Amino acid sequence: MFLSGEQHVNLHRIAPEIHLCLFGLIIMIADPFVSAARKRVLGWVGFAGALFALAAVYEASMYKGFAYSHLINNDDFSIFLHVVIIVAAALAILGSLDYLDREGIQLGEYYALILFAAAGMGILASANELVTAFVGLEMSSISTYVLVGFRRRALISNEAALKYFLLGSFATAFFLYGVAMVYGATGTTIIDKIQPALTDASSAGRLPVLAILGLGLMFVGLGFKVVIAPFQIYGPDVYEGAPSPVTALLASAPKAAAFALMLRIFVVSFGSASDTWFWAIWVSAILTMFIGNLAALVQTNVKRMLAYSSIAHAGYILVAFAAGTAIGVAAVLFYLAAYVLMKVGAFLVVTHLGQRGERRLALQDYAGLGSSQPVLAACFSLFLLSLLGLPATGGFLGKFFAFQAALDASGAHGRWIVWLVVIAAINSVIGAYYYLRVIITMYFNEAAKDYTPTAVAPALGVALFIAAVGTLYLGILPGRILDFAKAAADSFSLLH
Amino acid sequence: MSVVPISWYLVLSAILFGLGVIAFVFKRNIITIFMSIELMLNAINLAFVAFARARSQLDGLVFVFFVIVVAAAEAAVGLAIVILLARNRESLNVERINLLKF
Amino acid sequence: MGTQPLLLTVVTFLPLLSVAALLLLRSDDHVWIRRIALAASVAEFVISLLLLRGFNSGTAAYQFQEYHQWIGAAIHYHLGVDGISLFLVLLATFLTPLAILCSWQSIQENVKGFFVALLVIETAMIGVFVSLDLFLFFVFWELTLIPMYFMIGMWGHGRKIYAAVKFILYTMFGSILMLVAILWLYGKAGTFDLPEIQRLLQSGQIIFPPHTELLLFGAFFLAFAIKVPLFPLHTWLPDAHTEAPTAGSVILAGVMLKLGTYGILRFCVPLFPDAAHRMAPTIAVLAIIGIVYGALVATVQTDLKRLVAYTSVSHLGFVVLGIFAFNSISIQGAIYQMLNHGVSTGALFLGVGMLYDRRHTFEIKQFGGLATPMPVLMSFFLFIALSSLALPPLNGFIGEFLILIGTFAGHHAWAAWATSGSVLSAIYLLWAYQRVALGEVTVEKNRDLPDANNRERLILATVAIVIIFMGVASPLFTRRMEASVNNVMQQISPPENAQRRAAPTSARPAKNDVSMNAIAPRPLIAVIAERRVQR
Amino acid sequence: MPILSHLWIILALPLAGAAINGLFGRRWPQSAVNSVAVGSVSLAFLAVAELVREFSHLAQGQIPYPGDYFTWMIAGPFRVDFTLQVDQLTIVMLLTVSFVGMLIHIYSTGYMAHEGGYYRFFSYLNLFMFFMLTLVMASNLIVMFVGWEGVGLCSYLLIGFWFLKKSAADAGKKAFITTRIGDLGFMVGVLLVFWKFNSVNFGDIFRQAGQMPAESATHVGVLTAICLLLFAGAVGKSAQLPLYVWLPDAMEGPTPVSALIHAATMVTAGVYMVARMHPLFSRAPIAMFVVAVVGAVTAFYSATIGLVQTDIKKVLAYSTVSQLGYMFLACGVGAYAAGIFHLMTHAFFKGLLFLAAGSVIHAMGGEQDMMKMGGLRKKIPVTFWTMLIATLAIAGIPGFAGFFSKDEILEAAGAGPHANLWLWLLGVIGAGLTSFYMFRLVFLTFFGKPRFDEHQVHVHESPKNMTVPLMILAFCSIFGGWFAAPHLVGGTEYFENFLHPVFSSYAVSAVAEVQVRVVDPTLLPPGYSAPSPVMELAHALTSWPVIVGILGLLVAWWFYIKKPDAPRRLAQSIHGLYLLLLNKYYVDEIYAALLVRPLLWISTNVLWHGVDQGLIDGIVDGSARVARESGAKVRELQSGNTRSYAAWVVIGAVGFTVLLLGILGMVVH
Amino acid sequence: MSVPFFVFFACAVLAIAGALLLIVAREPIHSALALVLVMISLAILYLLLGAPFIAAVQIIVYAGAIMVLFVFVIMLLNAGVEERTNWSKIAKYAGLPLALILLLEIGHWMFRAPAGAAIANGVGAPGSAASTTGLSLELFQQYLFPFEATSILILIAILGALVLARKEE
Repeated sequence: MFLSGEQHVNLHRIAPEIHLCLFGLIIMIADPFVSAARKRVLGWVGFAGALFALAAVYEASMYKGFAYSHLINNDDFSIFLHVVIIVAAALAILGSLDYLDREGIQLGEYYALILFAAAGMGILASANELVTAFVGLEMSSISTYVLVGFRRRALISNEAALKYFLLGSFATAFFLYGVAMVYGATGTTIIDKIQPALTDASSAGRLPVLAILGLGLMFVGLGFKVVIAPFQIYGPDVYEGAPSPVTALLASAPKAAAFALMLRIFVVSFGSASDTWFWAIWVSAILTMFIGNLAALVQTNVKRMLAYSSIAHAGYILVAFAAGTAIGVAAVLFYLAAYVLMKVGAFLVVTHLGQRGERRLALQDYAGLGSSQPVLAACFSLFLLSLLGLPATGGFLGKFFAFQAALDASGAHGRWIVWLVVIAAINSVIGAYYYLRVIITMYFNEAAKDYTPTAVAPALGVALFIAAVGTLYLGILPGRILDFAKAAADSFSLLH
Repeated sequence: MSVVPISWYLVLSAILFGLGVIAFVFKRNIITIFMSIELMLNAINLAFVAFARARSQLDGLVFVFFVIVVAAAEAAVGLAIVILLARNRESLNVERINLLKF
Repeated sequence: MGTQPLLLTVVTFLPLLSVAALLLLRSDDHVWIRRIALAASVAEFVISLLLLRGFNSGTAAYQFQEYHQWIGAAIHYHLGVDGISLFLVLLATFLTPLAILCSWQSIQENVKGFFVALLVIETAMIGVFVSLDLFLFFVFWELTLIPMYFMIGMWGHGRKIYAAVKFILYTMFGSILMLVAILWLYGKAGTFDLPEIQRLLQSGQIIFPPHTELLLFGAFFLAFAIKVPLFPLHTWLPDAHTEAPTAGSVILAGVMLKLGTYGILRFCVPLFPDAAHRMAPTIAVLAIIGIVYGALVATVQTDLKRLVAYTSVSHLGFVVLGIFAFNSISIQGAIYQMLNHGVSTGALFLGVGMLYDRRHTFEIKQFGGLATPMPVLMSFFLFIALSSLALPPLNGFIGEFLILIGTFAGHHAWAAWATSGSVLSAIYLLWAYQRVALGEVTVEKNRDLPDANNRERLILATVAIVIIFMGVASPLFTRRMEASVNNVMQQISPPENAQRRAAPTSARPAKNDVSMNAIAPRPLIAVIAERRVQR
Repeated sequence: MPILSHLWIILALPLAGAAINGLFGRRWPQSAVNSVAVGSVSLAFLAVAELVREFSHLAQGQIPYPGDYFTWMIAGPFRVDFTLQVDQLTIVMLLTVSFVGMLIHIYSTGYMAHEGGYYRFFSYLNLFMFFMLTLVMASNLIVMFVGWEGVGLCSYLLIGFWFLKKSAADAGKKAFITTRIGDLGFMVGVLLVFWKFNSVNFGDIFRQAGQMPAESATHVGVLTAICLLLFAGAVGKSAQLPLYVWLPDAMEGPTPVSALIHAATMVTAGVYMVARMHPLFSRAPIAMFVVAVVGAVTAFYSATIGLVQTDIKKVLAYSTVSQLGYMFLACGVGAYAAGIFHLMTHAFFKGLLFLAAGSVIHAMGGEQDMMKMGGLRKKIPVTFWTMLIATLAIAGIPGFAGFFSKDEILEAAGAGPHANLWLWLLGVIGAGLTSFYMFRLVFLTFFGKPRFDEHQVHVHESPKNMTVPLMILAFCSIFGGWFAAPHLVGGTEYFENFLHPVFSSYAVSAVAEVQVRVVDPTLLPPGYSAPSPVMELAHALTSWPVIVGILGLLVAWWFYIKKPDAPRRLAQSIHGLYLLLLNKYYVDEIYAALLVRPLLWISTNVLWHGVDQGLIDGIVDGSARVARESGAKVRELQSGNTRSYAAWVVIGAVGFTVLLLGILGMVVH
Repeated sequence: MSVPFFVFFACAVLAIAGALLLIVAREPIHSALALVLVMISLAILYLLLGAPFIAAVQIIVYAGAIMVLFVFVIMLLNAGVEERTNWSKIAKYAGLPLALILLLEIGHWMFRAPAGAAIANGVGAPGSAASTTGLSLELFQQYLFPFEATSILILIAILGALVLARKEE
């Protein structure tokens, strides 16, 4: 190859994406040559791809800096999120292997799409330019549209795909128009150049209205992707309709990626407007938490309940987001890490218990799990308690740092953010009820007679194990990850 | 020769975008709803071009290019989804597609 | 000073360790599960006694301290005990073996899970008492909930699930706000380390505006008041206590309620003295209402266990009153009363549990005349009841009396009202005893119930001995508390506040000043603060 | 000085007895139990006797002689040591208690011979001795309170000894709770004492009180408060108005218990306490007056009830209440010594009366209704004679113990420094009534025709171990009062004299002076004129009780021997009054209606169901319901209709853009 | 009135008319044709804005490829007359009015955009920059990365279409 050193470095800096796409391509190429019975192998290839990508993340971390004429910013921030995203993807793949067999849709494309989606999210996380980000967004979105509709025979799967697709592209259009406006107002779409451009364009310290309008429209698009009120509206349907492992992926990785872009745009580009967008976040956070928790309270379908719960968690993340400080960013990142682990874990448990055709999703189907499958039940309880925010789990520290960051910013935003925290706290108590309800059903209720539990498949078992250990690790020894998150956050503050 | 002010183009793009949104909310047929998204994208393109022109930059035009590509990709997948749906159901009325709710 | 390094860590985590051991056993190997659990808890108790040996009663400083970085620079693994927490730790380690013994037979399904839960609770409780880092404290605090939740929900009876959920949601609601307050405090102090924060407060490096302080105090106090429970936040208690299995009730009443009062004494009052003083009258009134109210409601219960549960509301009212009288005597009394209540009420629940093992009901109507078939059990029951109704020279009397003496120094009316509790306690306990034990045997199947077997006799005798011992040898305990309590008294009024508050002293008649300064200067301050609020 | 330097021995003996019998007696034969119980008490009595000997050698300076043991409570400035003390008052009490106690233990071995739970009975009885002795030897209020509560406990246990009888169990509970109500006052009193004097030791308290000026009716201060509160405790313990109601019911207990606890010792604890605290009382005239009034009224009131009771033990119970009233009257008028004197004599003759009554009941095979007795004079002579002696004593017939003590009380009431004609009158009438109902008892029981079926009931004299104690007590009932005999003829009152150091040491000058005047010519201050007027006054007064006493005797004779149907006719003629008395003024019913039932009703319906379950849980569960319902509302948003979703997105878009622009505007301007 | 103005107005009117037609038309096919109309008129406007390449792409890719795809699908599914169900109250009473408000809001601020008056003020004259070479240079140097990404994107699209639309075997 005849590449200049600079191009070499560029390649290093996008190494994770390269590996993901590479393995995606490998799968597609190999697909025709693998007999239908052995498609499962492709799954392992996909998993390998994820592992390689993780290694590549390490490689990329050796070459921090901008790539491709400033369009990509390979900083600690993007590295942190790459790890999160790729881990989520890997776990999803592990969870899918047996699921696809069970549903009789064991296809190579599935894994390829997951890898491509991951690549898109990676771009989203490291993009330093809005249109690049848009492309990455579309990469992840389009592949997830397909994944959601992957159970082609299932009506709800089709429906979920349709809804996700229509509303998704609708929201993306808003985002794009927002980009256009920002471009119009500042003449650039390079994220870390917008900030100075804003202040130039602003006459007498007044921010250009058009840019703020653009911010609002971008908020629509991004809010849709991270599923916060009032754009959460599609979430539960899609999460319920999608194949469970896809839901696991959907609820974790894209959210993380979208939050990453959101952070870059809001904190880096529009940092000077923070006391403006603070209110948008504030309102949205409160709506999100209440809608998520209250609606989850009355669900009888565990999958859908978890969907609502993930909405609620987006709300908690927004609490940290509202701080808009470096600590806030770090808190968001840590929360995302913890959240991804516990959420993927929870949905993978649902995946296993769903049985063929995802029949057994109702709460009472979980009765007696504590006695019939103690280990699985214990894992699920762990994830639920972590989602609930019980100490010694990642979920608790996530909330803890989120609240801390918010209160820390009370200097800037006064008592409003304090009230935000209090509301979040009360919400997490409301949330406790429905998580505990699942635990009650698992442990305190008698199992149905006609149902014999199937053993947990090794792959899924590994995934659950990783998720569980990770959750505990983040809960008890969060030091490393926390430092990592802080470093990532600082890579923002270095910018301005 | 005098030229049309850019703001007019912008207003036009705004109108088209708005109409696209209205169309999205108003239409029932999945395909036409999808079309209204295309309409919105076109409006956005117009805005990009106009801004590019105003700043005499080329970036805006490049963005248009990307947007078109994305639109194409979406079209492919979207129509695939529509076909898939049409296979399993008889109606294309989006309001009739509501198994998932609450 | 505590010399033994790691002693506290061992004491705290030994039960957890034994949990690991239990998990290794086959879950149907009930015998060995029980034996190991018992052995572990007894060993735990013995080891915890080492604390007494190394404890230096002369100093108020925390002893046996352990201090390690944990999360970042702010959060530390910081353990230590002082005169306040020392005996509470012992209380926990003392009651757990009894709880295990009492569930020897009565727990038959999922034995493993039960003892695991029990031991996890022990670790969590001890952790709460010994942790000197607010974060660590909160972790342990929340950790107590889940195992207890399982205990009530899985091995309880009646409306167990309702009780369990009520218990956990009630408590969480309080504690989550406390978490917010802790974080806020951190924002101000920059550390979660309790001694450090106290130092900053003492030196006036942190000063809260009154409004803020009140909010913080409220957030902390709400959490603790729910745990105590203080009227009107007590309604989770009767359900939880009644539906829980015997061991659960013993631990709940014996130790868990003390988490609340301990928290008040350790955090609420020293950290936010002014707010504490401002709220003292209100809280004291609530406490007194609790004393009377709990007693009256207990009197008319038809369910024996629920009756005992309500007595806790009454007794803990005394403790809270004692703390908020801000008087070294009453506070020592309060601590002592915590221990007494732990022993006596725990023992009452043990007795009730033994009845339940025989008849599987708590309905008083189902009993009656039991003294005939089971004289020994009933005699112990009466004895414990007597200690619970504060009959000298049993332990209950000392606690209550110290509280009353101390309270009276500053607030005659409070003490007088509280005293009525002693009459009421006589009423409900003796009436209950009569309905259960005396008279002819009313229910046929009670006629040939077996009397206490050796295991039960062992349990009851142990408790009885402790009751008498604490009744006659209270100085062994109070002497060790003295320094720490005085330290708290110091913290309750930082110098500048003291001046500010002490200003209107002259308003009071000289005689009282003399007498009360002779006892302790604090109540005076409390009174002044009280005045200030009133106008 | 073995005992004096080891006071604890006196307490340890009965305690050991109680422990041994309680723990092991269950499996032992009665003889073993007897030897342990009686042995321990007898040893205790011997110890006391020895103590008295050693005590007599003490110089006044060494009195009260302390016995400090261990620190019992210490918290900050508050400290209580377990300390005992001995002074003259203690000696008197010790002797009385241990002596009567011993006799009753012996008696019980016979009386309870055929009862189940034999060991339990004696273990309780020994325990009672322990607490009672603690009470009288205590040298601070808290230790005294230990004894105080302890005897209450034992009384509870012993009244309810036959716990299979609901009435017995009820009576026990009633006794404990009623006295506890009084103790509420006592407790607060103690709190007040500590608050005022910073100590609970008698020594410190009295020393400080000694410095204080006496309060007057116009200037009521903390002392009065303290005294009234403490007296509340006494009212409960010693069954005075209005808390006397438990004592009559307490007769459910075995008769020896009634004799020991509810006649001779425990119920007199209140009197002892008041006497013990005299330095405070004598400085609180209002309190003194209250004590006197309560005492006098009770004395009269319960005497009236006693008139018509037919249960032999009930009569004695009311008479006990009445006699206790006299003792308080004595204390109330400052004649503490007289009060204690009466306490002692009363212990003798009332103990005797109960034991004798027990013997009668024993003889009648458990019958307690006097209307079903009669003509027992011949059948159980020992019981008859001893009981007659006791009756004469209580009726205050000259020469018997009761005469001297009661005489002194009324003398003080009539002529003492706090003399009050009305109180004196009540006392005198009460004396008359006493003698009437006591002789009524005797006549109904021992004279006239047997009113029972002689073939059913085989009346038989009690065994030796019951009759001997009767005789000993009878002896005491006669000569137990003769210390005071010389005084009547102007000589020294030895009893008074013996106690004088106790009551004079902290006395307010005035009081002391007066005591001197009535009491002891040898102590007269120089220049004091001949005592003759005082003597005449005294004689004039003393004659009255005697007269009414004899009057009562005659009336009783007239009613129950001469015209046996007179009572019935009288009862019919004044039916209302008769019923009122027969039903004890319906006091129990009134209490039940005014206090007990309302309290229970409120607790159940208002507090429990109302506040607890209705209000608080209503709020709790209600908030949960609200959350669930709003959840049901919120989920409606997810209608499943994509167009609605789109609408939501649009709403969001407009809403947030408008919000942002609005804020932007505000931020700038 | 000069030519550019006339052209602008003509195209603007056509575009808006097309958009409205898209909305009102009940036959999907009509809507499709209306959309084509919009696109063509926009293409002309691009020319007017001096972006001939974009105009060409607009015609070829958009009108030519994408819309054909639409028409094809419409034909394939022979989607009949659209039934105007009105089950979504919120769309009717909140969605549509607010959409209109959004239109006005955006329009208002777009009109007042600082860059808006540019050309009137003479700046932003069409330079050689607009030439296709310049564009391609931009695309393949400055924006190389997204360009490559789009290739993956298209791959994804093909893949997805394949997976979803493939007949069940």
